Amino acid sequence: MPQPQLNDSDFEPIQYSEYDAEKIVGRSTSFWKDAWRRFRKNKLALIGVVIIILLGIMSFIGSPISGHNYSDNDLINSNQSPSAEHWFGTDNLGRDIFSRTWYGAKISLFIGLMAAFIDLIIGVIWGATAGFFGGKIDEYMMRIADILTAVPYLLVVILLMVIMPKGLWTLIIAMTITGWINMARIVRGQVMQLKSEEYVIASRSLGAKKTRLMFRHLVPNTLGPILVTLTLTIPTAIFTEAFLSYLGLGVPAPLASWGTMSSDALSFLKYEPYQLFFPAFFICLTMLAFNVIGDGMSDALDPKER
Amino acid sequence: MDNNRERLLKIENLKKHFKIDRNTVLKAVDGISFDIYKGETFGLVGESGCGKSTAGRTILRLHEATEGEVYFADENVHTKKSAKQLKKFNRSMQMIFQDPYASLNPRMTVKDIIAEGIDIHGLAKNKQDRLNRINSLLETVGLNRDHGNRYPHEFSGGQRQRIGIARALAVDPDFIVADEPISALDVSIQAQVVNLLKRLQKERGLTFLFIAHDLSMVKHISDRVGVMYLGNMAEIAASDDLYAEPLHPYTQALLSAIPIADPKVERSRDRIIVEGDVPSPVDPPSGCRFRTRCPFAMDVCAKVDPVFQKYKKDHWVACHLYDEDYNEDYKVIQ
Amino acid sequence: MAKYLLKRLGFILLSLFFIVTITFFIMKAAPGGPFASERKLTPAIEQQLNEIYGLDDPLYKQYIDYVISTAQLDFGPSFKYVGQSVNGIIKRSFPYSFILGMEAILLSLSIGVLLGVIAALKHNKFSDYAAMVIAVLGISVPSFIMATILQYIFAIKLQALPVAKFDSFAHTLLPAIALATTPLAFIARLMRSSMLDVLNADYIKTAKSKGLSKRVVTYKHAVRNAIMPVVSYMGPLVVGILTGSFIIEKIFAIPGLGNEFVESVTNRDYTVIMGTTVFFGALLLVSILIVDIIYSLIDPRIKITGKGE
Amino acid sequence: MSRILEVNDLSVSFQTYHAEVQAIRGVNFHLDEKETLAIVGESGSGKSVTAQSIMRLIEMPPGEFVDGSIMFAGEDLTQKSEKQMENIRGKEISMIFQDPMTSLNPTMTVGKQIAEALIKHQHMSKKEAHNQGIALLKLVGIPNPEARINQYPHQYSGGMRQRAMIAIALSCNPKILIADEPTTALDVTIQAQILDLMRGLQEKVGTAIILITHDLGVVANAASRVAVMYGGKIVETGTVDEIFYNPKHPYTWGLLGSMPKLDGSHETLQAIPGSPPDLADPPKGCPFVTRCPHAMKACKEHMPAYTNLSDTQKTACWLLDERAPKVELPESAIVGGTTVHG
Repeated sequence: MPQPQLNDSDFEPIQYSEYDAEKIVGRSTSFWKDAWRRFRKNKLALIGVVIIILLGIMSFIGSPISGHNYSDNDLINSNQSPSAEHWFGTDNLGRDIFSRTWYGAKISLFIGLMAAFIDLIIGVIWGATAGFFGGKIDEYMMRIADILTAVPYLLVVILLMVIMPKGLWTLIIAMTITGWINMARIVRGQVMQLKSEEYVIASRSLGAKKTRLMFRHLVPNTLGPILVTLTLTIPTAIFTEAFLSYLGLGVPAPLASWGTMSSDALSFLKYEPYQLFFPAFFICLTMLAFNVIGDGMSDALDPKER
Repeated sequence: MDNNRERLLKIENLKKHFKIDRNTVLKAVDGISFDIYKGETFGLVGESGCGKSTAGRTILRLHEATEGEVYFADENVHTKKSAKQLKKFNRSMQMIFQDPYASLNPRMTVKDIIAEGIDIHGLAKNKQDRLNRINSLLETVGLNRDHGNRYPHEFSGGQRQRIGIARALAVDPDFIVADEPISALDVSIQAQVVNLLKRLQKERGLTFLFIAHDLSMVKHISDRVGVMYLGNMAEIAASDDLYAEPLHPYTQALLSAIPIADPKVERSRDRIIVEGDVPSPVDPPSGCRFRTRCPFAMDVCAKVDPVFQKYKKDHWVACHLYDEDYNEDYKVIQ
Repeated sequence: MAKYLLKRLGFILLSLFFIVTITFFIMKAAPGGPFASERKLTPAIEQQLNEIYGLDDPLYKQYIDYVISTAQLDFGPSFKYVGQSVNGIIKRSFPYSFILGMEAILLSLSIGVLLGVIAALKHNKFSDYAAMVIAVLGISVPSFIMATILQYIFAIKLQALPVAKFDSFAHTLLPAIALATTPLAFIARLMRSSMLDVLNADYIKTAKSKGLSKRVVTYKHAVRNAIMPVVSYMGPLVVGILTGSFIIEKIFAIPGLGNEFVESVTNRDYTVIMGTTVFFGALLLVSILIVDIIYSLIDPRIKITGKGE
Repeated sequence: MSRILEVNDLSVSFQTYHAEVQAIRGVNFHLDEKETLAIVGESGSGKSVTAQSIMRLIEMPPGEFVDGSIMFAGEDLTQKSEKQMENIRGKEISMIFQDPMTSLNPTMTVGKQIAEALIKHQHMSKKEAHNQGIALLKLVGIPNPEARINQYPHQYSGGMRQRAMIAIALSCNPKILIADEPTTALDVTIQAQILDLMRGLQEKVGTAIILITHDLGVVANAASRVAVMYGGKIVETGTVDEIFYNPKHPYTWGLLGSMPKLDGSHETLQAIPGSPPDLADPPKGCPFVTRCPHAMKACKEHMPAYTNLSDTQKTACWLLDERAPKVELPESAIVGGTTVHG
């Protein structure tokens, strides 16, 4: 190593204040700010967000700008390929597919969001209660959940759709009746784990009440996994709706969803594939968007590098 | 140590058993008794799984005791109490934790973490008072007020540990359980934290229960030391006395096992190396817990639990070797 | 071991009892009542139903009778098809579903694990991204859309494979692929993240520091440990394949149990709905038990006696 | 004594999400036959990276050899292909890790894990490897090795697992054993057993050991030479006696001063203030400058060169420059004069 040229003044001692040794450089960032910064760096997830926002906007303005009503029959112009008049073509009753697609978007997104929201409410309450109190309460609550999951989810939904009057809310209720269990399990697991974290014990040793433990410590720290689960519940709900509609158990006419549209288009697959293409494409696109958002969120909220 | 010292805590035959499943009970702490005097540091040492942390938490009533009593200033901690009385205990007895990364809520600012006790007990008159208290606590532990608005992940391990200390100090406690507060830290940082604890003790007249597995640090900081093995107390003595004249074979082995940062001493030392591993606390050996690894084990050790008895002033031991009924009659079986 | 199995069996029976109870009362609550003649029944069937379920009996008696006959593995006659018993329908249609399901399970497991391993080994390289794009697409394309796409491309446009029915191995290809897509994608992601975890584990460093080749380290040490989460996913996988078969069998006109179930739902053939539900429930519970046993065989740390040495 | 390993100017960096972390920056040391070299430093000082670089266990990318060489048996290990390294790992150089709980494969019997190296390097048959495995387990003091060899790691205690790891590492009589914090995760009594075992085996087998640790007690117990690392650099190196009784670097003083004395004094410990440097943005000069009580202007800007204090002791500190103020060894850092029981 070459020796640098130094003069005597370089050997004067320097003094550091205590402050220097404790100095922290950089701006202070909260966990959420940090997570948001990581999320923003994930281009795919951002594209997912943009897609969902566009779909949301189109579900409101799509039908009006097409100049057609989603339910108007026009038998003379049935089964038309996409054209300047009918951007996505028409179906076997001559209804404008463009207009129907965006109406379907509204229904499908509503079902997806609503089902996920109800799952969230029930799941968090159930899971947090079981995890927080533990012991016998936990055992019974989780046993109930175990038994409910012994019947496959779709089977339960189908059974319920059989006996309940058809309708949008029926569908949502059927989907949420066992749909919350997954969320409950995740929340319970988180709460159980957090309960024995040292910072929770510290709070207990300071004499914190249960409500404080719950809302200051447990809830903020489970929010991440809850959000991720929530984003991944939405595509499941959208899929379930489409699946049921495809089986003829979905929303009743004249309501249109992407699922019913795909189901209707099936008989014309050989000659009019575009009729299936549009609803199927948007189902896939929506599920894709929610999935990449979910992935992006779980990466952003779990800073363990992948 | 003077004679008119005042007893702050009295722990009597404390037991904490955890039920693992229907047929298995883990006897983490199995009947320990000792006193802690006002203003002293009582060190509690032992290897992992010996129950020292469980003992600390049970004393604070973070676990319900299976059996036994804890008296704090002559009041029983473990009898049923009103919420108000419990709150009073929470204010006078605090805890410092082992893992500087797990002991601070990552979603809260340092300010709110430190103020948690102030908020719970309503100690601040107003917002300004709360802030003043936080700032003075930050300064007490060698941090500055700008740090209050930051989040725990921005701090180093040693800094985090000091934040944890500030949190405990916020309620102005008399007694602090320090549960392995330095074992996760680097050597140079350990000294920072130990010095801080000693300074605080002097300034505020605190009493510490200092739990650790590092005997050299425990000796440095403690006035008296208790050695635990498999849920039992093997020996209690004034710290210098314990190091000068360890009585229990386990204490001897433990002391002899610590490597000393002095090569000449290391070269000339004769070690007692105990064979084998610590048995499971689920199924501990009969009689003396240490007999399966003890070089002086006698027949009686398997049959009779040794009594924890006074050997001389401030020096207690649970070992048949110091039992006049036995040590002459039974020959060493090894 | 025996004690453990007995305990698990007990839980299975308890769960089945709940399933039977729940389905019974759900069907009871169906509009018009399950056993009231919603459609025109032949007098013979009506007679038979009355005999078996005692439809004139009070509800609790009907329920007890149903539980007893179910316990004797008798699901009664079909509402819709004269002279056919639910047991007969299950016996006839289940083999189709079984073969299809097995094919789909094998397909999703083998390709899913392979994709996951490749992605993890080529972490953050092209193959990783390619495998994960396939996986995300696989999760985003619902099975019924996949089925239709496959039908359209391979059967209608290319005419390479039969469009429907179940007559030969070639017939099973498209439905099996459609059925396997989503679980395959899921397994690939699961395997990838588990593999990445394992590759960072200390014992992989130990294996490398012994001088073992990359191939040996990967296959003998990493994959075996990384596959654990995939094994525990087997339970949900069976469910996915099972319920996926409802729609896939319908699209491909395969006379399997899933198709029968959907038919029975559209026909409101209550006894068949109830019978198949209980059968599916039993199937699922037993497969989960088998998965747990397999798990304990692969992972020496899990002793299914529930106790250590 | 002949030199078997020589590390010259080794620099290793990691590309992370945020920045390039310069984990080690120009590390120089050597290892002689049959000696034990301890590398001491706190977490993040680069000691583990150094160890894993020698074994070439660092994933590249994100890791990268920026500069330097690792000479072993006349050849540079940084230039070896992965295939060539396979024939060195386990056979010529082997390694044991900090946490015995996680460093054995949980789904493979201990016997099979020992046999792997024997089959690969000694070309033994499965049967021979099995028998040799029993002999090795006996050698490292595991009771009842015939039964133990067919057990899985979870059936072993922590101390036994570390013994099994040592058996694996020594199975092919390597020239160098790298022990990365081998006793940190163990209890004191078990730690003493393992140190004792390693010393005994070293005499028997004649392996040179690189002992990575942060515990000066372990160093005093086991090492013949010491290299003190700080901020990715070796700041001082010498024989164990030179480092403990004649340390010249303020960081070494700080380390020694942070240790409680066993002579009964309850004096305040001499803590090192502040925290270690951020290696994503390392200081230009001496890495210790921000925490050094004797820091000078030169320290900020220029990394000091090594001053040879003896044939064996080298220290990189500006205080050793003749123009610098004379600083005495602080009292807190004086080792010795203690009476110890045991």
